[in-house]
Amino acid sequence: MKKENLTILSKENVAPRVYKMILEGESVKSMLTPGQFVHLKVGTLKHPVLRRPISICNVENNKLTIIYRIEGQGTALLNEKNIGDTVDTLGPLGEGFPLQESGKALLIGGGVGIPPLLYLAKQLKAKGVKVQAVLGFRTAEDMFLTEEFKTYADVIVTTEDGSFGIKGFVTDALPQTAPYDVFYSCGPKVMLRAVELAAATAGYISLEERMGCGVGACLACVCDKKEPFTGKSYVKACQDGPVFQTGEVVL
Amino acid sequence: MKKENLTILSKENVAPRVYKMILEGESVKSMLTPGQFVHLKVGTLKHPVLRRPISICNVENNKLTIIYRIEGQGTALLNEKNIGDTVDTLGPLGEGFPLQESGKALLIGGGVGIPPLLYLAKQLKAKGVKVQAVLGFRTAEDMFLTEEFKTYADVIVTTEDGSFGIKGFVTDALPQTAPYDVFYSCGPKVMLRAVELAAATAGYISLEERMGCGVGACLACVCDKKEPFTGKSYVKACQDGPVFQTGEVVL
Amino acid sequence: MSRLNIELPGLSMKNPVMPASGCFAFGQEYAKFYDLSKLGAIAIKAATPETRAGNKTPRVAETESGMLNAIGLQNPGIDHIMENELPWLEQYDVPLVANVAGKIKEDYIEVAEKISEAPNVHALELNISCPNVKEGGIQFGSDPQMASELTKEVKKVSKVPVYVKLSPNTADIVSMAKAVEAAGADGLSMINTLVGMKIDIRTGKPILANKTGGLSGPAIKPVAVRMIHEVSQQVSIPIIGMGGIYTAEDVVEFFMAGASAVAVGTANFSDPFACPAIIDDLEELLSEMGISHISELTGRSWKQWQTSLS
Amino acid sequence: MSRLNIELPGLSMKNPVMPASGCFAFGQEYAKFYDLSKLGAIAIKAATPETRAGNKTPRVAETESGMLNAIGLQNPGIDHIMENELPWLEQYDVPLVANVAGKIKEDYIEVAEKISEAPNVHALELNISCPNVKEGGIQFGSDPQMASELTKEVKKVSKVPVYVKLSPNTADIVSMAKAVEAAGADGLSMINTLVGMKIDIRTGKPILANKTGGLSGPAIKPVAVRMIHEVSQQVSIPIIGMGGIYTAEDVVEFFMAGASAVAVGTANFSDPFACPAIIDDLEELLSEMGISHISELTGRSWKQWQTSLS
Ligand SMILES: Cc1cc2nc3c(=O)[nH]c(=O)nc-3n(C[C@H](O)[C@H](O)[C@H](O)COP(=O)(O)OP(=O)(O)OC[C@H]3O[C@@H](n4cnc5c(N)ncnc54)[C@H](O)[C@@H]3O)c2cc1C
Ligand SMILES: Cc1cc2nc3c(=O)[nH]c(=O)nc-3n(C[C@H](O)[C@H](O)[C@H](O)COP(=O)(O)OP(=O)(O)OC[C@H]3O[C@@H](n4cnc5c(N)ncnc54)[C@H](O)[C@@H]3O)c2cc1C
Ligand SMILES: Cc1cc2nc3c(=O)[nH]c(=O)nc-3n(C[C@H](O)[C@H](O)[C@H](O)COP(=O)(O)O)c2cc1C
Ligand SMILES: Cc1cc2nc3c(=O)[nH]c(=O)nc-3n(C[C@H](O)[C@H](O)[C@H](O)COP(=O)(O)O)c2cc1C
Ligand code: FES
Ligand code: FES
Repeated sequence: MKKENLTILSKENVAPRVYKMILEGESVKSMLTPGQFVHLKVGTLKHPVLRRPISICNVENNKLTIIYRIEGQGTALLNEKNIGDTVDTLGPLGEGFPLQESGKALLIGGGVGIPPLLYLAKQLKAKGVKVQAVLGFRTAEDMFLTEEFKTYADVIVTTEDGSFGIKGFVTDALPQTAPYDVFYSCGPKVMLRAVELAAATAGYISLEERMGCGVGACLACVCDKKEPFTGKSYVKACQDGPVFQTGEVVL
Repeated sequence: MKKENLTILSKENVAPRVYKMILEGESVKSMLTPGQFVHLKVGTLKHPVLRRPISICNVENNKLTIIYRIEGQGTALLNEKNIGDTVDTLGPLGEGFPLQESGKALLIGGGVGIPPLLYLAKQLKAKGVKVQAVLGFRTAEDMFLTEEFKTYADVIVTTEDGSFGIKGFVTDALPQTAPYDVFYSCGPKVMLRAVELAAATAGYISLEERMGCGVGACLACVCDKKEPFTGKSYVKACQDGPVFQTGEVVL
Repeated sequence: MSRLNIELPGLSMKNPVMPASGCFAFGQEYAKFYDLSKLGAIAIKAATPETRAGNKTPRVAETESGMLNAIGLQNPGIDHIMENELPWLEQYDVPLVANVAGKIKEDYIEVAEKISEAPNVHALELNISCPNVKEGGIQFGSDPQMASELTKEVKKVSKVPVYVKLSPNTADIVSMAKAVEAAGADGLSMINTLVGMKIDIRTGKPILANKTGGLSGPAIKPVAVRMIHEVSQQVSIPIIGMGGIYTAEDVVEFFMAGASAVAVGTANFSDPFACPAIIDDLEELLSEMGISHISELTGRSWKQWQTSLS
Repeated sequence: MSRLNIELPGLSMKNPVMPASGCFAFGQEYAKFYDLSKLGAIAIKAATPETRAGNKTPRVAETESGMLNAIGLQNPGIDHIMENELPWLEQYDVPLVANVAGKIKEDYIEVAEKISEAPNVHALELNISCPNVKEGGIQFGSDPQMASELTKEVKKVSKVPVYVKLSPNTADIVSMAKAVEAAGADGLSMINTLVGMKIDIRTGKPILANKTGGLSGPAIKPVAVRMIHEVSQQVSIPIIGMGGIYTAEDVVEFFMAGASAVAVGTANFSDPFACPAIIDDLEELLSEMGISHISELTGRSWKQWQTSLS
């Protein structure tokens, strides 16, 4: 957990409003666990006031890859930066995905929930785990990272309009993925709920909560734990998460 | 008076914290009068909220030169822009310097009050007026535009610490400038007051008032007219000025 | 533009967007940029009985996402305004909202009576919330009883509907709103500026000559939205919403909070075309949202709706 | 750091900078970034008698140069705090300011009595201004009479000096300040957050589950500076100033307005090193300004000074 001005090495438009950026710096070397995130400060000192959480998509030595979609002011300001500029980066933050040691893992990602699963796929494959990935997009045009995933995983793509791969949502692809020993999922809450219901096994999900501090101090990002309580009745997405076991928190 | 996104053609550091920028666009063709200014919007739509007034330093066809010193957030944001970026520019605004038609004009500028006098010197010289310029800086290091002035004027430099030219303030150079038929001055208020007192003739001064709208609507920039009233008891620096005749407004 | 036209007491507006009082003078400056007939209405600069010179300069200071102003109700006085400014505005097809200010009750009554006679003044806006003049009406704006009495008196003499402009510098804006509604106000304008100060650390003194000033701009938008949300649920007269509006999205937010029209102030300074740009964008935004008329959005954040958005 | 050390009732501080209550939890998270002994003090998260779960999420929303929060006083309750959080903080050489909240008078008394016994709690901060809980003390914060009674009761049981944290959501902050001073308050903390709201126009609903939230950050700084400027001229107890402090320059501005110490809230979120960075910069800034001790700056904007700045 360090704060460093990382230098932008490259920036590439990979889909409408979606960009891939490679950043370089010492602190990247400590970004070891997939599912963790970085918290980025853009704009001027006092504006906008909050950092923006973005998942670690890949790490190679001191180079960090992130993929972001322009949603509002923060991501737009990030995207105004050019190669050679720096980005004030706090990270790695949170608890990432626990790694399965063997067998088969199913990775299920939707939209900008997909990036953290790439780093996960890479590490799982390195451990000898068989990886299958279901990647959901709205339409064929929106697709990104699918090629990169093929290095580590058997890839199934779904598109809502059927313009590529299976027509429908990620859950529509699940029937043809079984059996698997664990699943890992990241995407919008409504997708996670559907995945948790449809999945054949227990697994891990990564939540997108609105954050303040990103380090556990402001209590902005709490999630209720499901009964029975195992101690505290709430967890913080930024510190205890963003990855949780299925059944751990109320979605 | 137009609003246009001018394109940055060049940016050059001409003294500590002082930059010269050349901007290009159609509306520049209407920037005909020295002493007028442009009102620049930097940052994001809502932040910072106010435009920044900057003098027209030179115009050639559709190319505008400005010279700015980094003072605070606005000028810092302007300076973050690079060649090829655009600057939201409103102008030309205000009433500029009335041009003397013959004889000798004395131009007296201090610090970032100097830029508008360059465009003035150029136009006066074109009319056949003899131009002498007194340019005041804190120290030799801070000097800028002195070479450009030499094309149009006989130049005297003053520095507060005597590291170049005459030691002291611009007023310390005035004794060796007489006789002249009119003077034109731009710089901090305290300098303008001293100049008005020391000058041998009537002349024109350009004021730096804090502005809101820059177009005459908000009444932020009013100056009191000196008695006897010649109608309204106040004038607006952005619309009736920034140039006033000596004796017209209370400094 | 059938999605945008609205009817408020006294005001038949082509669209719900007007420049806010004090941010548009009497229109002459912005008429150089665009045709003022494009606007839903114009809230003109505050008028007082006598010519007012206003405060000393500096009168504005920038703050983070906002600005402080202490103009001090500078205006040429009601008679000059009636003779010069209002007739000039008659060339445009746009109703005026006349902002009325004063020191004492009689001032308001005098200005209200006179200015409401002008053919293009379709409504009054009682400014009981100017924070920048010791006797600028703020005393009326912080006491529901006084505000109520003033409203009654002005209603007696005004030939046009009366909107009361509320101050956000209060613990209980709802009581104030209810008091002036009970006194006969036809509508509310909210919010005026929050009182603030900025100190120049090089001199150790407040930047504004008046020391304090009114904070406007995006910084205060959350306060405005909250107050309109609270008040609109407690009164049945319409609210003209303002405070940091810069975009069509902001207009929609104010409507959802409970506004029935909006005023744009500080945004005019960063973009002289702010009002016409917002009007054009609003038409488009409503079409994207599938909203057939903007009035459907009023109070959407607290009303129960048959059809939900998205 | 002899320029920076200050003495306030109960608080011997190495420097005048403390993290603001609710923005630093109980220190554990920021202890991972730097040594907490560097801080002048720490204002810990509000404590209530019972465990509080707080509000539903979303609890924060960003606004222009500010943020809204509606955490809802989530805290593990006084007993847990006394047993776990405070002892952990004893390893640091830093006095604590314990923020005390409750629903009814008895809650405040219970918490104040217990927490003021803790060896490292050197002062209490009575939170009568939390806007995010219906019964979070805001009723005390808007009525000088109630605030005064509460202050008296708490003073009776507290073993350490009591600061009262004032709400900016009022027309008359001076009356409130005078009332609690007369009731025996040893100091004031100001300001808490302004009540605001942000609506998501895609859903038509307020973003915060609690609907309204407290506005903090640079957006509110002008309001804080103005209120401290007003109050400091009318009371003789010291003021801990807060509201949008991000830099050493901001600290100087608050001192000039009338503060004797400051708290940093929202800035911690954009930079976890905000407090130590401000402390280092402040030392340097004062040296540049030729100020031999920061206390010389308190009230400089309204006091007459022998020697003027610059
Ligand atoms: C742990 C985590 C990892 C994420 N990883 C990625 C990623 O790899 N790529 C990517 O494109 N996006 C990712 N997101 C979502 C991303 O943080 C938001 O899209 C981004 O914050 C939007 O900021 P903005 O200023 O563009 O939008 P605005 O709408 O202007 O933001 C306003 C505020 O809302 C917050 N906010 C808005 N949308 C979200 C959201 N979906 N989740 C959390 N906060 C939000 C912002 O952080 C900001 O505080 C992640 C979110 C979380 C919590
Ligand atoms: C008619 C006119 C012409 C000018 N021409 C030039 C020029 O050619 N080159 C140049 O370097 N500077 C010029 N200035 C001064 C320039 O406008 C300020 O330096 C600049 O606005 C500072 O902005 P900032 O955000 O960097 O500083 P900040 O201090 O952060 O600005 C805060 C606010 O104060 C205002 N402000 C601060 N200083 C001044 C000032 N001296 N005059 C007016 N407003 C001020 C800003 O516009 C802004 O609204 C001119 C000013 C005027 C009025
Ligand atoms: C420079 C300036 C002058 C103003 N003058 C007046 C005025 O004369 N009468 C009035 O009722 N409000 C006045 N206001 C307040 C605005 O009408 C408006 O209520 C406030 O600025 C909030 O809107 P905004 O954030 O869009 O600017 C003034 C505001 C500014 C910035
Ligand atoms: C997330 C958050 C939680 C807060 N919790 C508390 C609290 O528990 N008790 C309290 O007195 N103030 C609380 N506050 C208010 C701050 O202490 C401070 O008064 C306010 O945020 C203004 O300072 P700032 O602009 O520097 O943040 C909280 C503020 C924030 C942003
Ligand atoms: S974001 Fe602050 S506790 Fe999680
Ligand atoms: S700056 Fe608005 S009137 Fe001059």
